[in-house]
Parts: sequence; structure tokens; C-alpha cells
Amino acid sequence: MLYQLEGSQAVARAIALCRPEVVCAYPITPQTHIVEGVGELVRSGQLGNCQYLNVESEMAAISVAIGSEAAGVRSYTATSSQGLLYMMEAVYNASGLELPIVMTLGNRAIGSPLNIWNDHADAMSARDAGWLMLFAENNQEAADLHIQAFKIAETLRLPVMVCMDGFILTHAYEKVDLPEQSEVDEFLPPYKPEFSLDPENPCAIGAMVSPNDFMEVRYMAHRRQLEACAVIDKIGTEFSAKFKRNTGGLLRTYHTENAETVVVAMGSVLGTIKDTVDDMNQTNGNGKYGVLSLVSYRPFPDNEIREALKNAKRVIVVEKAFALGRGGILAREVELALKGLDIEIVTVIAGLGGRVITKSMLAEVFRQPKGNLVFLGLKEDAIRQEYKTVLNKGGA
Amino acid sequence: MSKPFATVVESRTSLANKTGSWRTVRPEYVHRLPPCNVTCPAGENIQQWLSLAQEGKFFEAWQEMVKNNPFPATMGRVCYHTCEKACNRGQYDGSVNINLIERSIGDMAIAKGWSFKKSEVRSDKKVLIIGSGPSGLTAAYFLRQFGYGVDIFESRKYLGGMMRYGVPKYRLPRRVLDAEIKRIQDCGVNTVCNRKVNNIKDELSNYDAIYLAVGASVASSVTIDIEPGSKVVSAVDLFQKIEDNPNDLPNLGKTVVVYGGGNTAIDAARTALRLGAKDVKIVYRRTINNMPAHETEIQDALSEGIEILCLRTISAINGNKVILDKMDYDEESGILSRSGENEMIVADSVVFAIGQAVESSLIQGIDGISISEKGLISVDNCMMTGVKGVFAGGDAILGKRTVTNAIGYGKKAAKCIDAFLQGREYIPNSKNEVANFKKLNTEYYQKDERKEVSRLGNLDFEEKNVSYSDSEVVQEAMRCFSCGNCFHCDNCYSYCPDNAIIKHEDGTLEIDYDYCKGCGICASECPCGAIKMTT
Amino acid sequence: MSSLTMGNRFGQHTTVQSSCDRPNTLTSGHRACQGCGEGLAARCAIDVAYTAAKGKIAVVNATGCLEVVSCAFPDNSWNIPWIHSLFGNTAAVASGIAAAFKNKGQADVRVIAQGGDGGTTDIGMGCLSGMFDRNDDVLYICYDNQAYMNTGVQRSSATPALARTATTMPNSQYSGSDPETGKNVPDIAMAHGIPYVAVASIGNLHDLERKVAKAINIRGAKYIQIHCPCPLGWGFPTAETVRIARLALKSGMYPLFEAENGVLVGSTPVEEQIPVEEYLRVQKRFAHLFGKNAQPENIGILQKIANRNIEKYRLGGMSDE
Amino acid sequence: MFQVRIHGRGGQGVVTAAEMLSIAAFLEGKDAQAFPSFGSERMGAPVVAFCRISEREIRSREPISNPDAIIIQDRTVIEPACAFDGIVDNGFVLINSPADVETNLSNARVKCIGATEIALEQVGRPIPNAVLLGSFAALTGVIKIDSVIKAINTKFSGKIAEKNVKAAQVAYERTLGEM
Repeated sequence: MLYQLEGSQAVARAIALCRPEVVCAYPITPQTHIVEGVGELVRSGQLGNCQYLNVESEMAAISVAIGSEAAGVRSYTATSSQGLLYMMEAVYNASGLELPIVMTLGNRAIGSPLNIWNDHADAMSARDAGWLMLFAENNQEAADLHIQAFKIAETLRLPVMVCMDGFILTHAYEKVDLPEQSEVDEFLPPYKPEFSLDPENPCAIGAMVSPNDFMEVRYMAHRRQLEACAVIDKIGTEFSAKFKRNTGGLLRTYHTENAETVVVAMGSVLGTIKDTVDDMNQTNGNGKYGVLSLVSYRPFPDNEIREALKNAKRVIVVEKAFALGRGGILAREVELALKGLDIEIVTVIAGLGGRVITKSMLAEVFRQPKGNLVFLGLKEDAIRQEYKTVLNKGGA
Repeated sequence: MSKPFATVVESRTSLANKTGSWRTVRPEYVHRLPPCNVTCPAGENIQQWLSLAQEGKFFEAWQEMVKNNPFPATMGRVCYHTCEKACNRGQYDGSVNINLIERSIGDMAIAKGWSFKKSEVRSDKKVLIIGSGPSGLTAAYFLRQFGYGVDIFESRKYLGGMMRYGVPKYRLPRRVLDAEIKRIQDCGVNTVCNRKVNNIKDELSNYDAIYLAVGASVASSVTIDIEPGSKVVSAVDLFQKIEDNPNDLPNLGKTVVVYGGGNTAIDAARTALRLGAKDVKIVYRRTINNMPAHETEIQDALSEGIEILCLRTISAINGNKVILDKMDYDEESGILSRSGENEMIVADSVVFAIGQAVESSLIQGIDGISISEKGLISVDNCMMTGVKGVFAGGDAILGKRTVTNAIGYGKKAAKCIDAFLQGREYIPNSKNEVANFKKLNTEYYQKDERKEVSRLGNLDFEEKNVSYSDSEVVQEAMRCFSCGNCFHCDNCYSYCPDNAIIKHEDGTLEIDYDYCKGCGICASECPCGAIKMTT
Repeated sequence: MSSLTMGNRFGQHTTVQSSCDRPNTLTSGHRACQGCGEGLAARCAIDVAYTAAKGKIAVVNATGCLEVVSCAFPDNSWNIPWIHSLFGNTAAVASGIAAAFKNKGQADVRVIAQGGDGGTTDIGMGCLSGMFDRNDDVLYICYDNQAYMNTGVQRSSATPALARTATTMPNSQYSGSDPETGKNVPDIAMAHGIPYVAVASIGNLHDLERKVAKAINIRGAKYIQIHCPCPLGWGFPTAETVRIARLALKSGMYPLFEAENGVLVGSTPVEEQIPVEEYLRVQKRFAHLFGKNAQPENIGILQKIANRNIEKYRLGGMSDE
Repeated sequence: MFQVRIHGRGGQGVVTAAEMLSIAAFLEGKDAQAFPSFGSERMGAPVVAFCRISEREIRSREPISNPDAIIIQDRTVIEPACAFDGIVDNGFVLINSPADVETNLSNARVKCIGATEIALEQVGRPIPNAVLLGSFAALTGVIKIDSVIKAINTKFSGKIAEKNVKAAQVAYERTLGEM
């Protein structure tokens, strides 16, 4: 059914539809409304049979979830930015223990300097923590991805992080179509753990592993990540078939059939990019520009990306985080996926710390990127003040 | 998908990791000798019967007692309980009242008419025992258990030796003594009283072995000039008169002097009181702590008003005047010398209790049997005299003369004779390490005062009934530390950090050396020192 | 024969540890040092909990000695549902488990969080306080061996005054852990007003069993701190572990008491208090207070601490209420 | 695409105004998107919120730089927030003010209304957001007053909802009257 909801509330209701049994709430802008929303649904009885815990820190939030998941019940929590870093020890622990926790990451910049606005630095910090990471383009996908995430997680026995841009999505009111409880119940079966803390057949979870076996454990984790691509795709397709909308899955293409330039990005900026590309294709009339929306960042769908971009001449990767002193992160991975193909890769770093991204700025850099590492909307004069000369190693 | 590899592990797989290899020392359950058993002259396994008493199994406790000593009730009266002195609990909150428990159970046996197990062993060999004192009767009891035919020849009117003629009735009632003697007779021991053996030569041919249990019943003579007509008697004769004709008790008059420092002197003095004497003094040449008498005996005498004059020797007795020489005693060197002074005290009669000698007339002229300079029959460590098949024991070979010692030697003699008759050599069993106080961990014993019962009666020949009740027996027995031997307190089993001690269904404990790391906590926390760390 | 031993053949006042069919939740093959106090404490506490909870328990174990020695693949010496939490989040993981079982309608499964003093009083304090605040239905057991033993005896906030550790090494100007520092976690727990707080010791297993069984049957947050002497860390022979625990009790250095809803309700009296020296002298970690340059005034400080404990927790008996 | 920018101060319900506006549009079957200025809305600090209304799916996330309509909930922010920047030609400007305000805008359709006064009168609280939406409906015709009323009822309930609905109707009637 259609609703006009704040993104966070849409996610909260989607979470409720997935019948979590333990929800851990700790406030951190910008995801706070999500856990507030779920709290409301529990208090009002709309989400029954659910323990809602107000914990004392993000470390506690994920830890409670680890405990409850290990005890065999579907568990959920949410965090952002600094919170993700504070719980990082447990984030690795959860994937190591193969606990299929679902956590929302309201993407927000990492301090210092302190910044509460949107970018993807927090997600990038956890990219090798062994969690699956899915990015939502808009609030409809944010809601849908959570429903898919529980199924993906519990199928693969791997935790899933659903990333949605802080403020831009979490605080935006939009139309969202939320499925009925019965529909979700059909799509997402109850959680049946293969191992848990069960007094009937006791086992020890989280043994110390010596050099003798540690590599095998890590290799098997690697294999499961590779298997994840197929599962995410399958479940995405399953979801689209049932709910008649194309959300989730690994990635989506937009006018890439005969595009010379394809823009790759993750998250809410894709909306602005699509508008920009539409305008540019109309003005010079030959559909030169296409867009690739990347949903699954981990596992990174190399083959699917290569397939989608192989005919492009230039790939412009717009990303909201970057490796200091190095350049793009997503761009490097895309470049790896396109190894051997004669395709120019341009990295556009944009929207750091909530910096505004307008269609005109995008149009300008899509038409004529200056160099292969562009800092979109960088205030040149401010930089010149600091440095007598601008470092031009890739500097715009 | 099965369980995650390595990160999730089934229960108890650590049992594959045998940590026993960590050990440098290993705990072992041992049987250490409880101090009480060590000191018991009759070789009783006191701890064992105390343990049975704890369980209220009085009959089994009695059976355990009589495995080594057929006279528990008598022991309860006359034994000087060296076991209690040695009891480790003495260094904690008071030793276990072993003597009174033994007495109480001995009395139960008499009251309930418990009898000895009939032994099935039969042998056609016969043994003659000369003398029916504690050592003779005990030897007879054991030899019957070994299946031999036994004859006892007793020169006196009644059986019992020193138990009857050396211990007054108020300490050892005759109904008790007679009951315990009768029990031995009922085993098939043939006893003949008023049967004096002049010389064992006559009997050598009739028996396969002879046991000289003649004791030391001859009063030692003394070189004091005694004016004729002075009333002087030896303690041994006094006791025999009282015993043999109870209705015609001798009259020693109002003031009596007893000369001597041993238990016999004390008995003589207390008997004098009971014969009507009002003022009884004991004269003894050394100091009170040198007195050979047991301190409980000395206490009993003093509490009955008997006076002890120390550092005095009697130099002369003229009628009712007794001339005493005062003595000087040098503590370090132990040399006793006359001080030159003397004093005179008045006594209606004087009783001499200065020791007893062995009646050796019956072994005169037999080569191979020799008498030591102390007048004791000399025997080898198998208690055999120079003559094959002729053994000797009890007071006749002992310096330290107590009923309990005599019983101990009676048992040993029986074993030696048995070995001799079987043609093998008697080998005493080896002795384990002693469980001294240092080896215990007394933290686990609840403080619990020893239950005292006063033994003093009024000045008559009746014994005050002073046994424990059944529940008192159990309660006092419970105070036993069970030194050196496991009493199943489960401490070791409970304190082992590695679950490396197995407790079987029947409560027995076993160390699992696959896993025991040898830390030693079980040994430290064992209250009674029943675990030893060995390399 | 007496009532202070763990069991006796007459079946009177027997304990869990002394029964034939005790659960042995932590069994043989674990890698704890010889004479490990924590190993013993854990065996007893979890056996009692298992029994009191009729076999329905789940245990969360902080990183630390107990975890490392008891569950290193392929050797797991536990026989219960057990999960290794991180060093600082044990109480939170336990809260999650309790919430899960509550939601599955299995609140009869009793959840236990356990860790060493480091994992509890220092790094885990945040999550612990959170668990207390929510009054989650969890029993937290802290095995207090008074330092970070797993990493080599470094000082923790539970390390007693003047004790030597790898990070409080005495020298001529410095005599061990600063007496002005340290945390009293039982008091902190009481300050949260949680239903039950207790201090126990392997020097008194009867008392330990009673307290754990009592805690299992209480709903809400419970905290039990168990004194576990450590032969390696404190420097004494492996056979002396329990004896030293007893000396700590008899000297007043480690008061045993119970509190309900933040109020002291009972304590184990110290019959005849022994001088604190008797407890200190047998441990190498206090060796610097004795010997040629002995430090009587420092021993005095420890004696004051002991005396204050006796007074504060009424170890002279609760009679003067 | 009709883009609205709402200016005011933290605590005056500026964000709620944008949200209600988007709900109203949604109730009329349109696509709508509302989002705050993503600042940390401290009480009293200048705040801005945005709302886009369209017949087609709204994808772009860029802020609104050329609004078709501007609502000023607190006229004291006009100057510091450069509230009128980028307004389209012949755009609407609705200002919460009992008296007319000089905007020196050449070709904007400016309307002033004492929204706070109406709110105090009808609701008893100086929160002008619902009132201004009522006036906005009349001024722009982009949304109907009934949708505004329904939107108010999704955001508030009971007495508060009733009074705000009443206040919005008063503002709607008055503005319509002055058109």
C-alpha cells in the first residue's frame, strides 16, 4: 500500500514487517528516527513478539544483536558514521560468527572534523569486515532492501548492512509502497538457525582458532562472499517478481545500451545523475550518456559490472568517499572489473560531508572532466589560500 | 550447510587433550598410619572401628576391635589410652575420647551377649599356655582362631592374672572381666586353675608349643630393716587376699603408707581407702613427674585425698613408726642421693608396691632359657626362648607392664607360635608413613569440644557407670579426623580444577591420570592427609 | 568428619560439586594453569547454575584466561551453550541472549555472562552498567584474579593496593599498585540498585554454591564477584590456591557479603581476624613489602583496608543492625 | 515540477510544514518529496525546508535553488537567510506577517498573512505552519484545502488537529477573499 513517509519511517515499517524478535536501539544522527520508529511500532503493539532494548552505546547495540542472533532469533539494529566505528570490533565478530544480523547504516561522514551530513566514508571503513553491503538509491529501495536483506542474510548465514544516505534519504518524505504483512511472510520465512545457543544440544560458538586452522576459516568466508552474488541476484529477482518493482539485486543499468559515457554511482545521488543524464541526452539528442546504479557493493559484482560497461568509452565513477592520498575507492574497484578493456576511467569525488551536488555541476563534469580525479564543487580559492600552489597530481 | 568450520565447536572435545602430560608430581591416595593406631600397644585399628561407630554399626565396630583385642570392655577401664595422647585432634580442640568409646562398645557386647566368630580352621596341634593373665588369655584366643587346641594352666584360684589380682574392682568390675574371659573360654579354650607348673620339662612332650605367660607376680624384696611385728604387706599379696576371699577383707588400720610410684602403688593406696583407711600416704623416692604411674591415676588418687610424699625413701619401719630418708634429685644428671636428713611418720601398716619380679622357678635348669639381669625371660624377635617351641611374653618379658601391652604381646605370641607350628617365619607387616598433624588441613573440621565424663565414684569398690549413650558414641566418634585415610569427604573431587578425579557410584574416588596436571590442590585440601604428592 | 567438607558419606548437606552426577559443565582437557583458581571457580559456579536452572543455561564468556583455556579449536571443554563475546561487550551480548529467550517464551533459560576482573571492571564496565540499568535478566559472574592474567599479569582496577604486577613493578621509590586507586565493583553494582549483588570466594565453596543458586532463581540483573587466587600471577605454589583464598577471607582483605536492591543484607563473619601479613607474606606479588627493606608502614595501609572492610561490610556479624 | 522553499526558525514547525505539504500533494495522487535543510535544528536558529510536487516520479536530490514558491514562517529570517534568492519569475511569496512587507521583488506574487496571530487565536499556540498551508492552497491552487486538512490530520490528532484545521480554513478563506 502507498504511503507518504519519511525514509526512516518507511524503513522502520519494513523492518517491522520482517518480524524481528530483538531490536537494539541507540541514537545517532541520522539513523535515529529508524530505531525510534521501530520502538513506536513495538510500544503500540503493531510489532508484537519483539524485545526492544535501549542500549548504552553502539558497541552494546551490535553486541546485543550478536547475543540474540546467536540465541537463534532474528535481530536488527541501526547505526551511522562514528557509531559504526565504535562498534567495529563487534562488526568483524558478527561476520566471523556467521550471524545473519541485518543492520541499517545511515551513511554519514566520519570525523574528525565532526560532520553529521551524508557521505560514504563510514561504509567504506567496513568494506572488508565480511558483511554484505547493499546501497539504496531511494526510500522505496531502502524499504525493499531490508526485506531482501533478512532473506539474503539468513540464506547465506552472513550479516547484511543496508546503506541509505543520511538525511537525503533518512529524512526525506517520499511516496513508498509497503507490502502487506502476509506478502512479506510468504517472501521471508521464519528464521531457522543451523546452530545456536540451545540447551537441548549445547555447542561452543566463537572458539579461538590457532594458526593451524585460521586460514581455512578465512578461505571459507571468502567462498561464501563469492556465492553471495548469485544469492543476492536471485532474491532480487524473486522480490521483483512478487512485488512488481525492480529494487535490490546486484545493480541496474539506465540507457547504457549504446552510451559512450556511463556514470557509475551508489546511493541517492543516482536520482540527480539520472535527471542530469536525461537532460544531456535530450539536448544533444544521441543518448550518449548512461547510468549504472550499483546496489551490491559487497560482494562486488565484477562480472556484471564488466558486462554492463564493456561497450562504454568512458566510465565516470561518482563516489562520496575516497582514499586520502590515493583517490577513488569504488573507481579503483570498477577499474579492476574492466581490466583489459580500453575504457577511460574518471573518478569524481562528490558530496563529501553533505556538500551539495547539483545537476549543473554534474553536467559540466560529465561533458568535460578535467583530469581523471575530480573533486566536484571544490572551492579552488580556499585551497589556493592554504597551498600556494595546488598539488596537481590529479588535482582538478 | 553444517556448523561453521572451527568457529563453532561441539561440546567436550577437549577430552582429546590429555593434560596428564603436564605433571611433574602426581597425587596418590595413600593409607597413612593414624597416630592412635601407631601408639596402641594392642595394635588395634582404632580409626577403623571409630569409622564404623560413626555409622552406628556398633556390632561391626566391636568385631573390628576384637580382631586385635578380645578385651574392649576391660580396655575401657584399665587402658592408659596412649592413643588419645597421640590423637591429632589433641592439637586442635581436644583429642577423641577413644577409651570411653571402646568401653561403651565393649559394655554393649557384654550386655547383648555378642560372641566371637567361630573359626573353621582345624589343626591337630596343641599348645600349652602357662598363666591366664591378659597376654596368656589373648594368646589363647588367637591360637583358637588359628585352630589349635589350647590348654591354660593357672596357678591361682581364678583366671585373669594381673587383671584380677593387679587391678582393683572399683576400676575393673569383675562381672566385666569374667564376661570377657568367659567369651574366650567359650571358643573352646581349656582352662585349669590352681594348677601350678613346677617345671615345663614335664610338659614339653605333651604339647607342640608352650607359651610362658607367667607375668611378673612376685613382689620384689626390699632391703629395709623392719622390726618384727610391724604390719607390712606387699600390694600383690594384699590384692590376692581381697580377691580370693572377698568376705574377709583385711584391715590395714587408719593410717597407711604405700611405698612405690607405679600404678600398683596408686591402686594399693586407693584400695586402702576403701578398706577403711582414713589417712593414706604414698612415699616415692623421686619427683612426682618421674612417677611411672599414669597421670590420670595420680590425679584420681590426689582427688581422693591421698597424699604423695616425694623424694623420700623408707630406711626403717619400727612398729607404726616409719623412718624416711629425704633425697636430693639432680634434674640434669638424674642422679638421686640421700640428703642426709630424715623424718618419721606414723602408719598402722605399710604396703610395698615397688615392683614385681617374674616367677622363674618353672624354667630353672632348662638350658636355652635365660633370665636377663632385670629378671626377664629373654626371647628372640619371634618371642621364642632358647628352647624350640617354648615362647614367652607379657610382663615376663616386658619392662613396660600394662594390661594393654600384655594383650599386644599375647597376640604377637600367638602369631609367632602359629608361624612356628606352620614351619614358616613370622614376618610383621610393614608400617606405613604416619599421618602427623602437619599433614592435615584442619580448616574443614568444625570445632567441637571433646565430651568428658567424670570417672570418680565414691570410696567403695563399686564402679560408677560412666559409659556413653549410643548417640554419644556416634557423636564422639564423629570427632575422629580419620588421619591418613580417606573418609569420603569429597573435597578432592570437588576442588580439582580439572575434573580429574572420578567419583564412582559407591563413593570411591580415583584419580584420572589422563587429565590430572599434578597441581596438588587435592592434597592440600584433603582434611586428613590421605593424598600424597609423589614424584 | 564435619560439616565444612564439600560432601560426606552420610549424605548430609552435600553440595553440587560433591555429587556423583554433577554436570561437569567445564570438563577435563582445558588448558588452565596447574592450580588455576579461576578454572575451579568457573567449574563450581557454572555447575551450580546448570543444576539450579535444571540444565537450561546459556553462557557468554568475555575474552580472557577462562575463554582462551576453555575453548580453543578443536578443544572445547564446555558442555553447555557457550559463546565467546569480545573483551568489552560481554554483558551486552548476554542482554541480547536474554531478550531472545524471553521472546521465544523460554525465559526459563538462565543467561550467564562471565569474565575476568579486567573484562568486567575496566573494558566491560560500560556494557555492564548498561545491563544493570536495563535490569536485564542476566547473572554476571566476575572471576576476580585481580589483574590481566591472560596477557601476563598487568594491573587492572581490581588489583589490590601495593600489589606487584607487570605494570606496577616495585622499585626503591615505588611499592606496587597505588593504594589511592582501584574500583569497588560490587559497590558500583549495588549503586545500580539491581536485585542481587554478592561477593564469593573459592575459599568458601559452600557459600559460593549457595549464592549462585540463589542468583539463578532471581529475575533481573545479578552480579556475583568470585575471588580466584592465581598461582602464576600472584606467585605461590599451585597447591596453595584454595588455602590462600581462605587467608584472604580470614584477614578481611576480601569481604564476603550479599546485597539486595542495593542494600547490604548479609555477610560472612570473620571469626578470628588474622593479621593481613599472614595473607600477604605467602604471595610473591607482595614480596617487596617484606625482606631486608621491609615496608611496615605499607603493610599498615593494607591492614587498615582489611579492618575497614570488616567494619564496612559488618564482617564482625550483622547483629549490630 | 512545482518547488517550494519554506523559511523559518527551529521549533516553528518549518520541517513539518514541508512534510504536510508533501502529504497533501500525495493525497491528490501526485508525486511529492519533502526534505529539511539537514541542519541540526536548534531552537530559534534559521531553518529551511523544501518540498517538490510533480506529476512524475521525483528522482533528483539536489536542493531547490529556483523555487516556484517561498513560504516565510518568520519574517526576521528573510534578510539573514537571503530567503528570496533564486525565486522564479512570477513566483509566489507567502509571508507570515499581519502587515504588508516590502520585498522589493519585481515580479513575484507576494501575499502576507498574520498566520501566527490566527494560530494564537484558533490553536492557542504560536505555530503558524498549518495556517500558512491553508493560505498557500488559496494563493497557489497547487493543492486543495481538503488535502491540507487531511494532511494536518495525519500529522496531528484530537483537539490540536481540529484547531489547526480550523486555523487553516480561516487562512484559506481570508487569502481567497483577498485574491
